[in-house]
Amino acid sequence: MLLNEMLLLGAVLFCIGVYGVLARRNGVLVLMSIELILNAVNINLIAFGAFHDTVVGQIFALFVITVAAAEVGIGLAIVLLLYRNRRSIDLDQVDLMKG
Amino acid sequence: MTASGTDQRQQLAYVAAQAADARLNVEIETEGMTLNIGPQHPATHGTLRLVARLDGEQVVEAEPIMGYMHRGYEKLAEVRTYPQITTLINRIDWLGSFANEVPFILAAEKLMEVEAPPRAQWIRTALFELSRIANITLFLGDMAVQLGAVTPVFMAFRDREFVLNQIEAATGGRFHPNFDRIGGLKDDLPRGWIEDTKQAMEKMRNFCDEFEELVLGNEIFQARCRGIGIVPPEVGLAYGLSGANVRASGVDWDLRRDGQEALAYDQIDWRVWTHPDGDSFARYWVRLQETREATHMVDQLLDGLPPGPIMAKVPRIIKVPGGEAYAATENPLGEMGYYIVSKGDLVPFRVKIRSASFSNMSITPWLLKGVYVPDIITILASLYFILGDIDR
Amino acid sequence: MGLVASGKAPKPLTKLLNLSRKYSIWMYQWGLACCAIEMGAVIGSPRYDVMRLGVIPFPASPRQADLVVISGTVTDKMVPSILRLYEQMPDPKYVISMGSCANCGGPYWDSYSVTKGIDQIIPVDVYVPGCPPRPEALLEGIVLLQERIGNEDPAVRWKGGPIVVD
Amino acid sequence: MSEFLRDYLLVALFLMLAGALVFGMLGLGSLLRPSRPQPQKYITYESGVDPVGLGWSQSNIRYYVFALLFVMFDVEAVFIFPWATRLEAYGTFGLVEMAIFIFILALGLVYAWRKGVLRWI
Amino acid sequence: MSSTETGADAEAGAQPDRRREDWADKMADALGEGCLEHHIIPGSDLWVRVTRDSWTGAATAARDRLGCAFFDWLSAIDWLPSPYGRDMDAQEDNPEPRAAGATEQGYAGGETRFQMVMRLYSVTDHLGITIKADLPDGDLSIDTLIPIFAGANWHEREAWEMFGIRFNGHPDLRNIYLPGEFEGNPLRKDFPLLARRVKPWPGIVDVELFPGEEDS
Amino acid sequence: MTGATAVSGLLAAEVPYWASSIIKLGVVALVVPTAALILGYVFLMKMMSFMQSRLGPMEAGPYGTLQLLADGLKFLQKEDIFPDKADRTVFALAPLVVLISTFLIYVVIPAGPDAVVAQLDVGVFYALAVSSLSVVGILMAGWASANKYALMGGLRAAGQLIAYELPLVLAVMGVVIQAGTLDLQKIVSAQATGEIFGWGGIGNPFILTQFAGFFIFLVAVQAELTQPPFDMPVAESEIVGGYQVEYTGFRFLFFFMGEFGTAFAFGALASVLFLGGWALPWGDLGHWGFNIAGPVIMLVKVLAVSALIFWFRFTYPRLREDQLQRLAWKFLIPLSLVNIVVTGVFKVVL
Amino acid sequence: MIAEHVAFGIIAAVMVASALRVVTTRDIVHAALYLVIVLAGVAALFLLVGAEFTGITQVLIYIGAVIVLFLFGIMLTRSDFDQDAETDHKRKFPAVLTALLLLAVMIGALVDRFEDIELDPTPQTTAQVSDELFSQYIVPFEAVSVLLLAALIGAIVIARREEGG
Repeated sequence: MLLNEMLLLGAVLFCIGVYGVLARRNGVLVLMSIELILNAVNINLIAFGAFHDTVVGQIFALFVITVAAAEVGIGLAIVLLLYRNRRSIDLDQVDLMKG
Repeated sequence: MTASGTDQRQQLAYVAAQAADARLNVEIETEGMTLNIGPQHPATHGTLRLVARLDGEQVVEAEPIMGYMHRGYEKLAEVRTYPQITTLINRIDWLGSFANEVPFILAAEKLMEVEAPPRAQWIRTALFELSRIANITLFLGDMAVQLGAVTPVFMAFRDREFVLNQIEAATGGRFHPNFDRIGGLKDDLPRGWIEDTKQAMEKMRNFCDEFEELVLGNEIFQARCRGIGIVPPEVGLAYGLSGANVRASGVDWDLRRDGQEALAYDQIDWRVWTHPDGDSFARYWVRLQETREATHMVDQLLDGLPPGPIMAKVPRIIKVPGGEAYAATENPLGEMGYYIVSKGDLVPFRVKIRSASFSNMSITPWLLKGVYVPDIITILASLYFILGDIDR
Repeated sequence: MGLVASGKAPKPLTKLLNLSRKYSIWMYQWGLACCAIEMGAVIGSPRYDVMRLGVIPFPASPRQADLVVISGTVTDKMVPSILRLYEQMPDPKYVISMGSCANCGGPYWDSYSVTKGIDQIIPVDVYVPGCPPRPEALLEGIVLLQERIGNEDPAVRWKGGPIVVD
Repeated sequence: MSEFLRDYLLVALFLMLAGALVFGMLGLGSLLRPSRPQPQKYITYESGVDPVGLGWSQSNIRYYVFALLFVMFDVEAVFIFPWATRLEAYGTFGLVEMAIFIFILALGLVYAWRKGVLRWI
Repeated sequence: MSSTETGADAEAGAQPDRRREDWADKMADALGEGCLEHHIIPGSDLWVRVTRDSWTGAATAARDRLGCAFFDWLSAIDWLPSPYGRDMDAQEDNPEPRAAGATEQGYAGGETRFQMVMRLYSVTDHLGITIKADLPDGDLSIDTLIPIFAGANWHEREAWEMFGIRFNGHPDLRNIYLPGEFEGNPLRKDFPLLARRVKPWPGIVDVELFPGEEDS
Repeated sequence: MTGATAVSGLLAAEVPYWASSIIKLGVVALVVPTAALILGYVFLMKMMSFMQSRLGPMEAGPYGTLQLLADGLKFLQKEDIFPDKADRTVFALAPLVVLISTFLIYVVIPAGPDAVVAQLDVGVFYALAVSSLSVVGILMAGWASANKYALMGGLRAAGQLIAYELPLVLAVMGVVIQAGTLDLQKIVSAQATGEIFGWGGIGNPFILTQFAGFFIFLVAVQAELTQPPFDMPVAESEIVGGYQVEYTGFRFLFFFMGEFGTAFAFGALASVLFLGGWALPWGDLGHWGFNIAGPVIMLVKVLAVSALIFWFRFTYPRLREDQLQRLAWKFLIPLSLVNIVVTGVFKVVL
Repeated sequence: MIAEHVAFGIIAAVMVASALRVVTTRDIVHAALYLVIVLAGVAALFLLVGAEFTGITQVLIYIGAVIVLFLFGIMLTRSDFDQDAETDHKRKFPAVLTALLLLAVMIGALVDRFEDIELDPTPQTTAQVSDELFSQYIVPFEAVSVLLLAALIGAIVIARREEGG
């Protein structure tokens, strides 16, 4: 397939992810949207890796996957903590700054 | 009451009304989860229902709901003659049927002031112990199957047949002998029975050895049972726990040894097993030892069987003189007693049945507080109840 | 949809279907009282071994069961649950009523809390008499049930229609 | 199409095969099976009584902690796999690198252990 | 009503009987006015009747002074003669009370229709005691024993269901066996068994011969 | 032309891709249910019965061999019930996900030099990855049933599957280090041609050098299959079958097929990784005959491994949730990490 | 090459559709399951361009582990089977606008940049990945272990406080 196709698909997924982050107020769903964004990035990495015929793309993708896993782990832990404390995972209601 | 003759619609209306009651009596609405275990659930030996409020997998509160097997024995006993009652009370603890008859007959004998001849007492005791073996064997297998090991229960069923054969050979009833009579027994033992029974006892001893190794010796079984469901002796007694359940808590009390009923226990050599731990493992252990002990007792009883009649002189139509009497024996499940109030009629005026499982189970709300769901099963299984014995 | 339900299934097919149901009866254990132990013996004791006949006593949930053996005393308090769990079994389903209590109330015929016969609530295919019936009696009941399954018309059974005894 | 992609096309075909099996069998079954609605047939099974209080308790955080541990170690395993295939080529250098890697992650396990997270409270 | 015993048993049983008397004295001592009457059948049992107000006191005393740590059971007795003529030799089916007021109580006496019975046991002395208390006809209620013996909970629920006796202070007095809307208290003597009212019991029609007994 | 050469010619001939694909699809479509049937019959029905001194099914077919076929046909006739509260789509798709996971494992399992669906460079890695898919299916089933037992079972199952996925993955690592490849075919040949400290009499079945790995693998497989002593998620005496509780008819059977199909697949994986797979240490690995003999050899080995798995199943009581987590995290995983390092050291030093 | 293009088309279409469902569906569990489809699609794309190892890793880590984490998270934060929290934001419209603008910019930047460059689907083997990782990227590799450790400890600390409180 064309490099362009891949990159465009990545862009579309990225934008969908951005929409999700902005529009959703459920913490878990926001994290899912972030996963979409990271996967869009991965697609680009792999596409460029294949384009340049190097495995560096894969290596970076692996690192991104690792980071994503860590991010989800911590993120969900925070969401769970919010839930325990507030009985809600609605991010709009969480104004930690306001106290 | 579903009297015969009501039409279909009435039936359905009736069922609908009953369904309303099947709902939880106590409305609990917290954020915890309420879980119904039973009335139809593999862990409840039939029809106990356990309503457990859970926090995660931890039990906040558990309450048994009974009565799914309530048949109204005490009321029915008031409209049946004494010999008819023994037919009925066989079915209270259906695993050790013969053992149910004995305390009732003993109570009635107390009131009538008759005593069975020695031979009858010895045979009674032997059959009593046989029903104990038949009963507890199944517990030994069942507890294993509740903990997930499928094979032992099959072995229990297999070897239990040897005992049932002997009970059947002597009494004619595989399950519900109805063999005990006021003043003695229905029949003498058949020829060759003693030798066969001794062979069966040999097999049961093998069975006990096998289980000691296969189940008690299993690391996973120990891990699942040790320290689970600990009953302190004083709490157990306050809740009315009896039998192996308190002996596993270190209470050295056995009605066979300590009771004053007319049975042959004081004339043979045996010991009472206790265990200091009071946990599920101890209960299993004590029961296993008692089963083995019972096989030795049966051997001794059969060796020392005195000759003589098996029936004392009693009138053909039994009218029990007025009075009150309570007789209790150490049944497989614990203390079982009958409090008979007689007014000199063919039927008892009032029969209070003290069944072991009812009291044994009354500790469950206390015991289950704070345990984890898998341990519910262990504790229920190790307390060993029989629904008929709870609900009567 | 529902070739068999419409009754248009060819004869050899219904024969085959009957055979499969006949030899694969997953039995939902409903032990209520004394009879439950004899049912347990039928399942568990090598002397009786109901699995020989193709009766598999595995399912713990009614959703996977074909046969329910109501074994023992049915009380008025229990009846709603029995009705519900019976209905929760998927069709085609069969019922064996085991023991006098389930058949008609048995020794508790005059009790205030015992239902006199489970057939007032759910349709029963085979009655096994006895108090409790010996394991052999239950085995015979199962063989009778298998005979009936082998000869029945699925179209009728699919509708859950009344059971015709001939 | 390259040999490589052909192999994975087979994987995709197998995926569809499983789907075909499921839908085929269920389709076949729909010809045979009855459908007989009964009033209580579709009620959730709960040992024969009405299901009460559908609430599921949220305090089962330990499931989550274990899942988290799993994710971390799964990621670790992913890095070990390529290393394992090429260890012979890397020799002692690779061994030391991986030993450090495993050691650092094992620290996490030890930490969790010491903190009592593995106790399933 | 006294039990006659054969020689050997009498000697063996004498020791427990002395203890029973001792127990009866202790109970009388602990409860004072509250202890009404006691009755001992040698070699069999000890009955003590207390007033309704001393019911919990009696349980405490038995537990603390007599060492009866084992709660055996608790129930009630309805002393009303059965109004339905259910004696097995009676053929009539008579819904009227046969002899109103002719209630005769058992051991240790009694005055009213309903009587509470409780049995406690000492696992060290291997002796039991049966404690009774009368309930006035108008007010079927008595204090709960749960604070003293936790195991009384279910027994009291059973008594509530079967006799309609209210236990003051019981946290959870619900039916234990019967469905919630069940009407009546089955163990009261005036509760009819409907199945029997449809077809009366035929009475004794067959007598079984005991072994060795000749048919005369 | 003799028969043998005809067969060899047939096998050696370049079969068109589409034709070989169809053959492979057909074979596996038959193998998975058949594998489930064989394991179900031999072990679940007969071995269990014999261990309990019973006979097991005897009526359907000779010695009850057709019992499971009868079961299958019967389940086809069972009503398909969706509980009112269930999430219909997810409820319907959950068995599919589990079955997909089972099917995909079979893709890489070799049964002969050419008797393999796809020889992937990342073979083992792939097999482990797709086997972890079933967790999602189980969680779907548990959640969609809207039943407390099911949800509890689903969560427990997922918790257990992931806990034992790790030992499974890590146990394989030792083999990978020794063979130096992820490709299952190469692992087979590495065992057939390998040497144990210079002695190549029986090749080097990794069970000998990787005994700890084999042990961990088997225990983990047992847990992955949610079999006793690790059957807490489906504990009948407790949560009535767990996530399967609301499933009827064929949908339930899919779970059953998934379980036994996966058992067979894991048995096959174990025999490939540790017992030398389809090969025999003496013999030309490239010989076409292995395409015929290989499956038979595999079957024997798989049955042997399964016998071990099922033997445990019928003997042990089940572990409690905390106990099995403890076993995984405090024993198996540290042990397998140590195993990796030790194997690595040996590999580098020797 | 045609087949690959067709495959790409199908996969891309399914992925975009599923991704849209992820961010629009009201049922969180459904969202997670749609996410599974997107992730599987990504894995398929990786395989399609020959990134075998990363593709399988995607399946193992994302579908086998991260999704499980998500599902646990969802099930532990939902109190009821049939009650769904309001998931959509009031400011839906600005979000759409932002996303569309972003998309427009990206498409504008990309659309004619790499015209007709065909990607080479020659598989890159695990060994190649490994060699690169253990030579060029050894420091990041070790850093990963520290990152994972940090994440682990962080999550445990959070969870611990949970247990205490």
